[in-house]
Amino acid sequence: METDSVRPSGAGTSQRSPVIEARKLDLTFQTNDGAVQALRDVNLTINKGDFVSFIGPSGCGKTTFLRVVAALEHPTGGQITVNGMSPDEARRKRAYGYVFQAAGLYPWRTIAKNIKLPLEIMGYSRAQQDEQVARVLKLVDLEGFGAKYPWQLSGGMQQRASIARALAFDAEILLMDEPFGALDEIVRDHLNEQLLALWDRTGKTIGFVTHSIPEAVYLSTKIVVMSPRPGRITDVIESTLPRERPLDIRDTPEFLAIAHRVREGLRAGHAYDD
Amino acid sequence: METDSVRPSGAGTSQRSPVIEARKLDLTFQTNDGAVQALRDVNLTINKGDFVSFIGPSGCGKTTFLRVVAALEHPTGGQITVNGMSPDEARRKRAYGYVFQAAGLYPWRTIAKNIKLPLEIMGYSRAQQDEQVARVLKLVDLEGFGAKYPWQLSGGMQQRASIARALAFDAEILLMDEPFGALDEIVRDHLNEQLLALWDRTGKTIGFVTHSIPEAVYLSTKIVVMSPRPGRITDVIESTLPRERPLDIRDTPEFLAIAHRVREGLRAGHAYDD
Amino acid sequence: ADEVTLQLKWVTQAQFAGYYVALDQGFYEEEDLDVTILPGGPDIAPTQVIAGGGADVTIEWMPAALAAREKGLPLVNIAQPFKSSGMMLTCWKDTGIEEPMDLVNRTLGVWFFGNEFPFMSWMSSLGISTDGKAEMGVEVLKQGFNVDPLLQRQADCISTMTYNEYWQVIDAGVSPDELITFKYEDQGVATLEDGIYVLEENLADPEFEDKMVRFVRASMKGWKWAEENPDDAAMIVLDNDETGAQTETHQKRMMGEIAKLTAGSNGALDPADYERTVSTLLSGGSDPVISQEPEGAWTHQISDKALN
Amino acid sequence: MTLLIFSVVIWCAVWAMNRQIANSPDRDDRAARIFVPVVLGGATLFLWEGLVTGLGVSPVILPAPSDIAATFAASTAILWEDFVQTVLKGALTGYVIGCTAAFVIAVLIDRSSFLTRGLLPIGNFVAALPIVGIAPILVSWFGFDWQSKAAVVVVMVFFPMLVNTVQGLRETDAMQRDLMRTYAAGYLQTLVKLRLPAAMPFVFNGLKIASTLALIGAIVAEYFGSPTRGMGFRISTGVGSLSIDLVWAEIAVAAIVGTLLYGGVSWIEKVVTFWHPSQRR
Amino acid sequence: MKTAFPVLVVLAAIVALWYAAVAPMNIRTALDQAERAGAAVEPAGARERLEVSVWRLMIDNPDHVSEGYALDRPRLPTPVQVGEELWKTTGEMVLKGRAMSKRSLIYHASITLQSTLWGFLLGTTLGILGAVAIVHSRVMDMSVMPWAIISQTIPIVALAPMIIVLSAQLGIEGRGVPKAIISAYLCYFPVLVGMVKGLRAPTASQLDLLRTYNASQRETFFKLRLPASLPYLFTSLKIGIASALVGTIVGELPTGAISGLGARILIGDQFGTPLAIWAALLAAAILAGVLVTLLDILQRVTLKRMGMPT
Ligand SMILES: Nc1ncnc2c1ncn2[C@@H]1O[C@H](COP(=O)(O)OP(=O)(O)OP(=O)(O)O)[C@@H](O)[C@H]1O
Ligand SMILES: Nc1ncnc2c1ncn2[C@@H]1O[C@H](COP(=O)(O)OP(=O)(O)OP(=O)(O)O)[C@@H](O)[C@H]1O
Ligand SMILES: Cc1ncc(C[n+]2csc(CCO)c2C)c(N)n1
Ligand SMILES: [Mg+2]
Ligand SMILES: [Mg+2]
Repeated sequence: METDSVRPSGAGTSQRSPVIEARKLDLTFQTNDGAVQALRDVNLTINKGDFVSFIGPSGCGKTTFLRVVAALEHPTGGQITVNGMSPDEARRKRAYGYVFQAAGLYPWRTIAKNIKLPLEIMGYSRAQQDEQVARVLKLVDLEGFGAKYPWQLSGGMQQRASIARALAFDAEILLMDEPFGALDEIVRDHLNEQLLALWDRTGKTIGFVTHSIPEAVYLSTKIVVMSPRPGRITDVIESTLPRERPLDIRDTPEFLAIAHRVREGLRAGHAYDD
Repeated sequence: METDSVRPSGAGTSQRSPVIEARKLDLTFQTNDGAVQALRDVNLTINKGDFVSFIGPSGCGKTTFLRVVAALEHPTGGQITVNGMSPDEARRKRAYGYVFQAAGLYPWRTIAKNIKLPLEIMGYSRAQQDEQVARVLKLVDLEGFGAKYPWQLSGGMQQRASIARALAFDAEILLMDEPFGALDEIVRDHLNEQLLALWDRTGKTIGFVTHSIPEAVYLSTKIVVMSPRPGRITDVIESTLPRERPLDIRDTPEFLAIAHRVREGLRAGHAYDD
Repeated sequence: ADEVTLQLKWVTQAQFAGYYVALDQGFYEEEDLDVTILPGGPDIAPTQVIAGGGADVTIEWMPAALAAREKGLPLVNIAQPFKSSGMMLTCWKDTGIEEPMDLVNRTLGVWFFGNEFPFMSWMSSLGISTDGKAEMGVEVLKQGFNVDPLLQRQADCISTMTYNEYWQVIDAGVSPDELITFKYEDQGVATLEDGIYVLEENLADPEFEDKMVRFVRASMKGWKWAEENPDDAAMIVLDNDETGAQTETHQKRMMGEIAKLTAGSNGALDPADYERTVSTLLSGGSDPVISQEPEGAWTHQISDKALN
Repeated sequence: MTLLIFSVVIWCAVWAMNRQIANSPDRDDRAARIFVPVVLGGATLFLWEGLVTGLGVSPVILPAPSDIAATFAASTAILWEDFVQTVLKGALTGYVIGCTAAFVIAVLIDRSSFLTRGLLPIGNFVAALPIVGIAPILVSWFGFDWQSKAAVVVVMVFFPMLVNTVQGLRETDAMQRDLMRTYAAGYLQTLVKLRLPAAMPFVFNGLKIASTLALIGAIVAEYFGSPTRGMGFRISTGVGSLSIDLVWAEIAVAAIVGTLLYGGVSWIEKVVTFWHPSQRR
Repeated sequence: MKTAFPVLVVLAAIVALWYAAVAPMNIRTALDQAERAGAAVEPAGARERLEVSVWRLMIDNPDHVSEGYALDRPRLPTPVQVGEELWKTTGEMVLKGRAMSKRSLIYHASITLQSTLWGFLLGTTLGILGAVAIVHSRVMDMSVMPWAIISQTIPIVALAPMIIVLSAQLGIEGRGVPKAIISAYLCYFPVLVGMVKGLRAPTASQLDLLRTYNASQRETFFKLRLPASLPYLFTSLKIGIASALVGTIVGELPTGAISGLGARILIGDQFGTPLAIWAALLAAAILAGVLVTLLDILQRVTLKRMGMPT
């Protein structure tokens, strides 16, 4: 872990170097009953050490954008660079830790072995592997469950295991797609705190998809509000909250103001006339 | 629809007739590596027209309790009656509308045909079927999607279709297991309002599982807080909120007080020492 | 020793006693031959095996050999241990069949796989069609490998060999009086059965020729021995039966019947028998087995050297 | 010899072309999916031609495709007669009876878990019984004509179909069944509205397996006794009289018919189980 | 052993049905024999009886029904007769110390088993390699898969003689190799189809995960595709070994029918000893049962060690 990495200074983001730059990004899926435009004219800069949340109605292209960043999907128009390279080059440099919307643990591996999977592929030594597994299991409160198989865990625990898997190796960019969806509020709060601490400690760049407005506001330095059909960015909100964020920051007027702006942006993407 | 049914009067619930009565309910699953006690000593009375939310950490037995009510699971101890009958008798009288945790639509039927499924089984006429389908599709904002197949819809739309399916026929008791889990806040708010209106209009008895504290407080006349290992009820909170609930009731001190009490009850069920 | 591979027409049984005796009694060894005997079976066409180089020499019936020759596989008869034909048609007496013309309008079981030619010739000589029951027609079934069709009366008559299937019918409890048999030999349509065949092109090779001379000599010695010691010969066959399913009684009886068929042959082909076979086959009605007189289908080149 | 070299070259060229097509964006086209295997088949036939003529293989061992095609064209009357006897009478009758019986019995025994647990393992044994052992027995029971062939086919297709259908009927997930329970749906309603639709992918799997078995069963059964027509009859006697080209013509008929049958079943499967993930792209 | 009892009950029912069927199946033969032995039979004459149904014959000749249970050449032998024949050719041979004699079914089963195992080995290897190629290469998928299906519509019995002749021409000695080839021909297909399904079982998201790690094809194969395919592999191996056995027995007819269960069946047919056929058939079924059960145990052990619920 690069615990000794340069710690990003303050909440201002503009002076730091851009990690992800999307320019006029378009992505159209060809399906048998016509084309689906999942992303249109998406422009976004994410700087090193940013914590960027994506929020928007179901089907607005959040997952798709994350997948484009990770080179799992190829844009049909526009440009995107990651650290100045193409996403695919960055992928080959193993820049990404990705937490998928569904846990996606391999059922034939124990929790510990699931977490070791990326470490084996990236050639960590046995000792390093064990060390990392122990560390991340503790991080997500799953100590003692390493030897269990995924189906022996509840849905929430599985989701935490998949988060642990993404944190086990030292990816520069962490992409998380609704990681806390199936968790109850208390566990969610707890993991939010842990994630913030980790981000603060390591200075990783994080892309985070969520449906929860308070979660987005609490975690992010930048909130991207999207709207569907076709998927595009309708608002980008730079957070004015301090880097140090106790849970009760959620009751401050500043927090509520940002949340309000996000909610308005979100509402604009919906058709309800109330 | 029994739109002309007796409209329950006011928020006091004690004077109305009990629909579901559980006494000393126990349920133990026998698994190959030992018994799992999913419910222990559960006592609960739900009156006609109650809107009861169940909240509690993952694995505390919420789903199990709902399943016992619907006679999908049989208690290993204690008693439960529904309208004075056994749950199984009530099931045969078609008393239940059940929304499962996952959408569970039949992939070989279109959305409209999925919604018609219970209607076909219960012997509605063609004309009635079409009428009901149109009504509930509108209710969940899926007009125009009736002819699509489930896999052609996003996850959130599928969940709404499964809600529509449960609302299409006139069940006296509605059991809903995290129905709004995969929806974003705006859609969720919207559906919360719709659900409240429906409940108000029809006087149905509703059992509702959720992970969201505000949702539980906003919707319910009664909030049941559960805690795991073994699953039991730790708190039952009678809501003092009025029956008429605009969305902004969520900012009133009364609302926040109830939410606080729920959060405290929930926190007690977790092991975090923060 | 020189290696020789012999492909039999059918499974190990006393029908091939001479070769097994020659092997067992060391007659091949005396001629400095190392002989491998490959049993046949359903679906094994000896002609195809020899064409594919799977055997040097094969035991085949002349109709099949001549048919193969016309198909472009130049088989040559180099010796003919069997003088007479053992094939016959066996019928239930209670069906009222008494003479060949009574076969009309009946269901008959026939062996195919190249063994149907004598039957077809016979029917055409009688002027009976084989396209189904009719005033001048018979219904032909492709008979399997056993005599069940007769026993269960699915057919009025079936093909049998004097030395094999006929006795199975008897063994099933049927008394000979219940049956009536038509030997092809008696009907004047007999064709030559088990003969020794090789590929024509090989005969030009003196080394091969020499090998065959020794092979025929030893084989005929084996046949002599078998005729003189039928019971011992049957036991030798039994010892060589790897399926372990043959019975002693059956093989001893078969050996006795086989001896009647080999009697009268010293191993050399009698050209008169050949002519008779060819003319029978050529008269095969609308669909004759062979369409023209074969040439060079037999030779005394080997038997002359081997037997004199 | 030049033909041999030429055919090898052609074959390699076709392979290279297929590679191109397979990696092109049109690869999922219906036309491409048919074109690629067909030209490969054509090239392989040509290679066969080259090998047989180039190496001088005797036609009584392996005839050249051109000879087979000539025989095929010259013997259409015989081939048609055999097709009617073996395919239409023997195989199809047996296929329909066997699959229908297996399907009906599967639905019936499915109500009793005792019967299913008892019958399925035995079904696996019966499926492993060699037809060459069953065929002579059935021929002696049902006679020489197509009835015995149909009986052999029934025995062959019955258990694969039964096992697949039973498995398919159990394929509904717990939630789908629970939903029916909350509606207090009856057995028949659950069967028609839930379990049969859910079983269809498995039922079709069984039908596809059975379609390849049916033809083989009918042909093999003819080895153990038959009238003087039928594909199995012609093949078995053809080998004996060295009419190998006719044998191959019959094999070609079997392959074509088998492929059409399989393709037909697959096509119906596509229509019926359009909703299954394996049918979506 | 939750299945043992139902299986036994179903077996018992089958045996009972079988017993009941013996009487009508054998009544004609029994009456023919009785008549030859001088008994009065109604109606007299085998030809006349052909016109009468078996049920009528049983009613009219109740004394002779039992004789159908003790025929030498029954159309349908009784289970006891088959059992006795099986015992005579197996257990009794063992007791006499001649388990490996040519008259022992144990010997013949071992011959068949050998070819089956070779064919199985060859077939599964081909099937698995083919599946790997098909999953990794689109050309293979598009051009080979349809032909694999077509190959199974070709009656193997028609090819068998040519396989033998061709392998002889290629200088392959003995009949074991062609037998194994025929056996492999039947065996490879279920394995291929099952493995293609299995190797494609990983979901898009499971594959995406490895893409984010930039895992190589090799790593993807060993860490994802292979483990995900194992349940499919075992299922198809079980079908495959049964097919290999059937293939060997089919191959034993045209390969000289010298030894092996197939040869026993053929010789039993040719020499009119139905009991030998039935005994060989039963032996084949038992052999198949043993092989499938062994694979089943292997499957349970492996999947358990992999932590999969079975
Ligand atoms: N493989 C695909 N083929 C065709 N259309 C697709 C595909 N993947 C996504 N889409 C479409 O692209 C749009 C964006 O999908 P995406 O998954 O990015 O939404 P999302 O914002 O992540 O939604 P959710 O909140 O439900 O996860 C949707 O309309 C979806 O139907
Ligand atoms: N079929 C079953 N067999 C064995 N144990 C079970 C079974 N169903 C549930 N359990 C156990 O019973 C307990 C209660 O499960 P239940 O599904 O009711 O939880 P829940 O409160 O609905 O959780 P969640 O919020 O994750 O849906 C859990 O510990 C679970 O592991
Ligand atoms: C498929 C087939 N059917 C019949 C025969 C007939 N046959 C040829 S030699 C012989 C000896 C008699 O015991 C017999 C019966 C065969 N060879 N192949
Ligand atoms: Mg998404
Ligand atoms: Mg639950």
